[in-house]
Amino acid sequence: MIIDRQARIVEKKNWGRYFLFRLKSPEIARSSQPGQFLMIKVSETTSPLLRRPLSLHYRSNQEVEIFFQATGMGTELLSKKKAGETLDILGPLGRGFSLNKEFKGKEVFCVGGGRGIAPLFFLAKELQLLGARPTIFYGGKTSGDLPLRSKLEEAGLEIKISTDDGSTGFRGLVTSLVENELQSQKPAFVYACGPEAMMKKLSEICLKNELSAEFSLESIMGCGIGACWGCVRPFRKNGEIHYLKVCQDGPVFHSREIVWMGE
Amino acid sequence: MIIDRQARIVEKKNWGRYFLFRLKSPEIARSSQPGQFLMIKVSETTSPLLRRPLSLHYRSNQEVEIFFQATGMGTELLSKKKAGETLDILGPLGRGFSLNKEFKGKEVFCVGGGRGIAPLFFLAKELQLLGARPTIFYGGKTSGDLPLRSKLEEAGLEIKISTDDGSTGFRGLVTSLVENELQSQKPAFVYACGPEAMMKKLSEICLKNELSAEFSLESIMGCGIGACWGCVRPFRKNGEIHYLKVCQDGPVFHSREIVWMGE
Amino acid sequence: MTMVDLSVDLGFIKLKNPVLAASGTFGYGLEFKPFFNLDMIGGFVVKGLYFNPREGNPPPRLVETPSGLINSVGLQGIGVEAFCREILPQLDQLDTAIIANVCGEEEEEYARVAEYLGRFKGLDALELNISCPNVREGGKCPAQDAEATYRTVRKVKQVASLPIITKLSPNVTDIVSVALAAEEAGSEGISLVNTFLAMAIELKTRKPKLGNILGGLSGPAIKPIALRMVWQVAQAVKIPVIGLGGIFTAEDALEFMVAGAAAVQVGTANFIDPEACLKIIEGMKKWAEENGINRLSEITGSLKI
Amino acid sequence: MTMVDLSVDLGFIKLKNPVLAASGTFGYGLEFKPFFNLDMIGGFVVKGLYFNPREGNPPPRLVETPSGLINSVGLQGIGVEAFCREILPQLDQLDTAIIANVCGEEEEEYARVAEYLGRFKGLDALELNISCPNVREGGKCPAQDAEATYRTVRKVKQVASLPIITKLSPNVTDIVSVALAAEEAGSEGISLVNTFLAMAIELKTRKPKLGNILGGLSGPAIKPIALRMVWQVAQAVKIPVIGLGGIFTAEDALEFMVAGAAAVQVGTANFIDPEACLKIIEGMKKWAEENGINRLSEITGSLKI
Ligand SMILES: Cc1cc2nc3c(=O)[nH]c(=O)nc-3n(C[C@H](O)[C@H](O)[C@H](O)COP(=O)(O)OP(=O)(O)OC[C@H]3O[C@@H](n4cnc5c(N)ncnc54)[C@H](O)[C@@H]3O)c2cc1C
Ligand SMILES: Cc1cc2nc3c(=O)[nH]c(=O)nc-3n(C[C@H](O)[C@H](O)[C@H](O)COP(=O)(O)OP(=O)(O)OC[C@H]3O[C@@H](n4cnc5c(N)ncnc54)[C@H](O)[C@@H]3O)c2cc1C
Ligand SMILES: Cc1cc2nc3c(=O)[nH]c(=O)nc-3n(C[C@H](O)[C@H](O)[C@H](O)COP(=O)(O)O)c2cc1C
Ligand SMILES: Cc1cc2nc3c(=O)[nH]c(=O)nc-3n(C[C@H](O)[C@H](O)[C@H](O)COP(=O)(O)O)c2cc1C
Ligand code: FES
Ligand code: FES
Repeated sequence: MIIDRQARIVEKKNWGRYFLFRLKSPEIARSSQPGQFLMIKVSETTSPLLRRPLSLHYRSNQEVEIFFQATGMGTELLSKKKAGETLDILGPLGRGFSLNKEFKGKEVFCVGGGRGIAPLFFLAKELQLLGARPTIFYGGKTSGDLPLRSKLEEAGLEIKISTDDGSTGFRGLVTSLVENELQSQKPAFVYACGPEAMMKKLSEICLKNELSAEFSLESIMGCGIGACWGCVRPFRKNGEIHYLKVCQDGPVFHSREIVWMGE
Repeated sequence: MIIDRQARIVEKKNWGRYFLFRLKSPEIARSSQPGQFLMIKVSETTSPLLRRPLSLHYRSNQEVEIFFQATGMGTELLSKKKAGETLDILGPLGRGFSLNKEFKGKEVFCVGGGRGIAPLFFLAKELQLLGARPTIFYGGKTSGDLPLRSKLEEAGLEIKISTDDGSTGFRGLVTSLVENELQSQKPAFVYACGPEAMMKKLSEICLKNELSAEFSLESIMGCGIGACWGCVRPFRKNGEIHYLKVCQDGPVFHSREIVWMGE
Repeated sequence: MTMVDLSVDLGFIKLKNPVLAASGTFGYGLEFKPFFNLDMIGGFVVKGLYFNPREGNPPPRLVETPSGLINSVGLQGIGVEAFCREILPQLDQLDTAIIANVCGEEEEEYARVAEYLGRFKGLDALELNISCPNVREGGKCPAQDAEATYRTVRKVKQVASLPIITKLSPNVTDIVSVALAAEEAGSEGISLVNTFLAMAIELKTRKPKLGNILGGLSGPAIKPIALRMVWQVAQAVKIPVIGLGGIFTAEDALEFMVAGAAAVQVGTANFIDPEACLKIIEGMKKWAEENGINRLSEITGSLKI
Repeated sequence: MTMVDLSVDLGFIKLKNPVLAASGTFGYGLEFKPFFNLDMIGGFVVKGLYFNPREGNPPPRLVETPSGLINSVGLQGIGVEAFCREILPQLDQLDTAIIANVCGEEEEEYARVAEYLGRFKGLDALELNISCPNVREGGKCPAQDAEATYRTVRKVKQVASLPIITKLSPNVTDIVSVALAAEEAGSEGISLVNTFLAMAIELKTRKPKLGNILGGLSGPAIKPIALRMVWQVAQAVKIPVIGLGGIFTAEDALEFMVAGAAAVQVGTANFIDPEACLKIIEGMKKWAEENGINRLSEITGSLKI
């Protein structure tokens, strides 16, 4: 875990409510794994008080990328930062996606809804390095919610698009798109990140199709480093239900452990 | 009193810790008097909570100017705003300097210490319009504290400079410079704004030399509009001491009313 | 879209909408005339009134804190006679609820002030300020004790011709017991909270930042505590509860109503934005429209546990 | 420039500097090892310990508020046996003060936990957490009552071999009377404040934002109230006072000392900056140097009234 108080914003991109920052932070870049996240200071004052958790969207040798949606005061303030300014970031944090060498040559699905696409780019690139064949399912409400489409395509990734309103790609939920695809092929593994309802539905589909899956979960985080016990959710462990820390035991969990909200 | 929520920063200048903003705000510009002030929102969050009082440094037909020193969190945040962004400002507020038609053709002194110069530019320009002959005494700790020197000179104002360390102009306190000047001429009136200690000393000098004077005072302000009773200071009124509101009864007061701190 | 009914019936007073400006933060009301038509808001509570004029506490009287404000104004004011002579006739022109904030050094004075105010027309209710931390030694006040609260309210009820809202202090172990005492003594309503007893120190001089040493904390910082107290009190009493403490937005105000407040007061927010009350009302109306709520008062106490 | 002496002698324990990390905000200490050498800080108070392991309260457990944080963690933890077996031996390696935070459902349990902890080496003191608002119905706790405080401290004193610091609740009318009760019962020190009972509502769903409905407010928002209470208590008791509540900077910490605290604790700040304690110590040292203070402990209680 490294605190980089001077991570410079090297590049900033913006599409509507979505933002991508490329940050210079060699040490954090070096030790990052897909599925891990950063805690980012968004204000110099005491309001908003807490850092904000954002997934690692990508890392290169010297740099890390974050991709986020401005939804509330914190991400709003963050989105106003300009290239050249610096951020105070803490990371890499948490347990990321498991990268199994046996996936080599095999098909794997990466399913992302909205801003949930953030960790999947880094993941898919690593899966490619491993020799696996990732397909990214990228769903959004409408075509404006798919800003990373061309970036994914340019990276030579196999992608399938859905929008709720059909403005582009498959019309319907990204989970339906996955179900369709499952008619023709079964992947070796499923990774996902997105809204709770989407992931819950996907986990049911995986269960029915006897697919192993990992999900990156969200939770309100006080510290991100396992010190506050604030981020817990219930999980199944050895037949019992326990509260585990999303920041430390996750944010990525295996589908069979997860107790979905409203269950 | 006008709330202009979209006063655009037309120009921003910066010298070390000192800043000058020119703001487009036609309505406020129209109704402003020298010595009046604005209440400026410095944050979109609740920290810092209160608006900050800043004097009107100048106004033209469509625009107003503020000149300030970044001293704490609020002015620090304000100083980071960029040209093109907008401010939420409230004003013009308070009772400004009295502009007496009888000063026509007469010498008047305007004495400013540090950021206290802020309201004196507007004042001196209005005095010129009235046909008075203002001399600005502009004092600072060192030459870096006199950023408005050339602006005042270019405006054709008579100015006298002092620095505590003698790095430019008279070496010593601006009040000593005034005392020196009083050897050769007595003004019809003295106006001043600056640190409490400077103004207190000046008021003693005025008393000794039987000069009428007005001072612009500072006080922590909750509202700036007379609603909170938070900004009061003690003043002499009809032989009694009463708490008056700096924001409404001032910020400009006649020297004979003022009870100086530590008196 | 049908018009949303924003009106609130407190039993002893009808408000055109549930937003009142809080005492001490809205002057005598007239200070806000330059900003908007005062008839637009539900009403306002004027600055605290003692019988005689008061100079208040020595300055400095304000300290800004993280998301909060400490004040030690100490109820500087013109006294009840000047108020009734000079201010009240002007307020009587307004078509909005006017509430006087009644103060006292001891129980006797509360009754005297309340009785005097009852002789004039223009007021709709009295708010008993038994909770100001800025007057007595160490910030103590009657609202910190259920019995003292009962006695004070009782005494005022005996002479008051106007309905009474008792304003509670948050500086207590058990807010519910004080609220129940006020109700039992005949108070027609309860408002809460007043400010939290607080302090700030200037490190450089090692002196208190306030001339009065202690002051009262208000603003967004206190909202989560105030909301909790309003919820607890609203469940316990039958009389209407007016909630306040750090309300800055329409969402804040609506949360207090969901917690059980029949109406709300807006305090410190008026300093930062003189149009705060107006904006909050507009925001509440918009929210009701968007959520298909025809009568805003329906949401009072609708918290789902 | 001479070296500033940062050490503090609390009588029952010597600290190398006056900055402790507060219970529940520093895990079991080990969580912060990746960030700095734990020997650099004055010490830390580990997460609250009940006798048995506890699952804590249902999520969501955190709400961010203006300059504050509400938590309803509810003392999830591994229990005293696992703590002494798995954690304590690791903490014993450290050259800094280690304080255990003792919890209990009733008086008996406090005593059991305290007695058990006394059997192991590695601890320097016990902090009696009689002030957690996150466990009992309605947020009630022993520290809200002087008598219950006296009884609990007394009972623990009878079995404890380690010095006792009693941690007070701010949710009281009269903090001084509770502090005096703890002192009279034999507590060697007092720490204050724990969190303020608070609440937040999600407007969209009209549900409480916390799974436990109520929680405890901490952070800069509460600092002005905590500072006032520390000042009041420090004037009244003879035992050393440890001050906390919203300390985020060296200036904050120094203000608590000027108000009368012999040492301070840093809580919520650790979440935002894992190096917060360290930075605060550095800042205090720098301030002392700049102000020609040779022994930092001199400033305790130096407020000029
Ligand atoms: C491990 C992890 C990784 C994440 N990665 C990304 C990402 O790569 N891109 C992205 O756009 N978003 C991501 N999120 C969600 C992101 O953290 C929230 O959108 C953000 O915290 C909202 O803050 P705000 O101030 O804008 O909203 P507000 O609603 O004002 O926030 C108020 C509080 O709630 C918390 N909060 C609100 N929504 C969420 C949420 N959905 N999850 C967690 N905390 C929340 C905030 O952190 C804050 O403490 C991630 C969340 C987690 C836990
Ligand atoms: C009528 C009036 C006109 C002013 N005009 C100017 C001007 O033209 N240029 C300029 O540079 N400064 C001016 N000042 C002073 C300016 O308002 C303060 O420097 C500023 O408020 C400090 O805020 P801060 O957040 O940077 O400092 P902080 O110390 O962080 O502020 C904390 C709180 O104290 C208040 N405060 C701190 N110092 C002062 C002070 N000296 N006077 C009043 N309130 C203070 C702040 O408003 C805030 O509420 C004026 C003050 C008043 C009352
Ligand atoms: C400057 C100031 C003066 C106040 N004066 C009074 C008063 O005269 N009477 C009273 O009952 N409350 C007074 N209050 C308390 C407010 O009415 C209100 O209860 C408190 O500020 C909490 O609400 P807020 O957070 O919305 O400000 C005052 C508050 C402030 C900030
Ligand atoms: C998440 C969290 C957990 C806490 N757990 C405990 C605890 O186990 N025992 C305890 O005595 N205090 C606990 N506290 C209270 C803190 O120790 C401290 O008293 C309080 O947060 C005020 O200080 P602060 O504003 O610096 O955080 C906890 C606070 C937080 C925020
Ligand atoms: S966020 Fe603090 S323990 Fe997970
Ligand atoms: S600043 Fe509020 S009355 Fe003057």
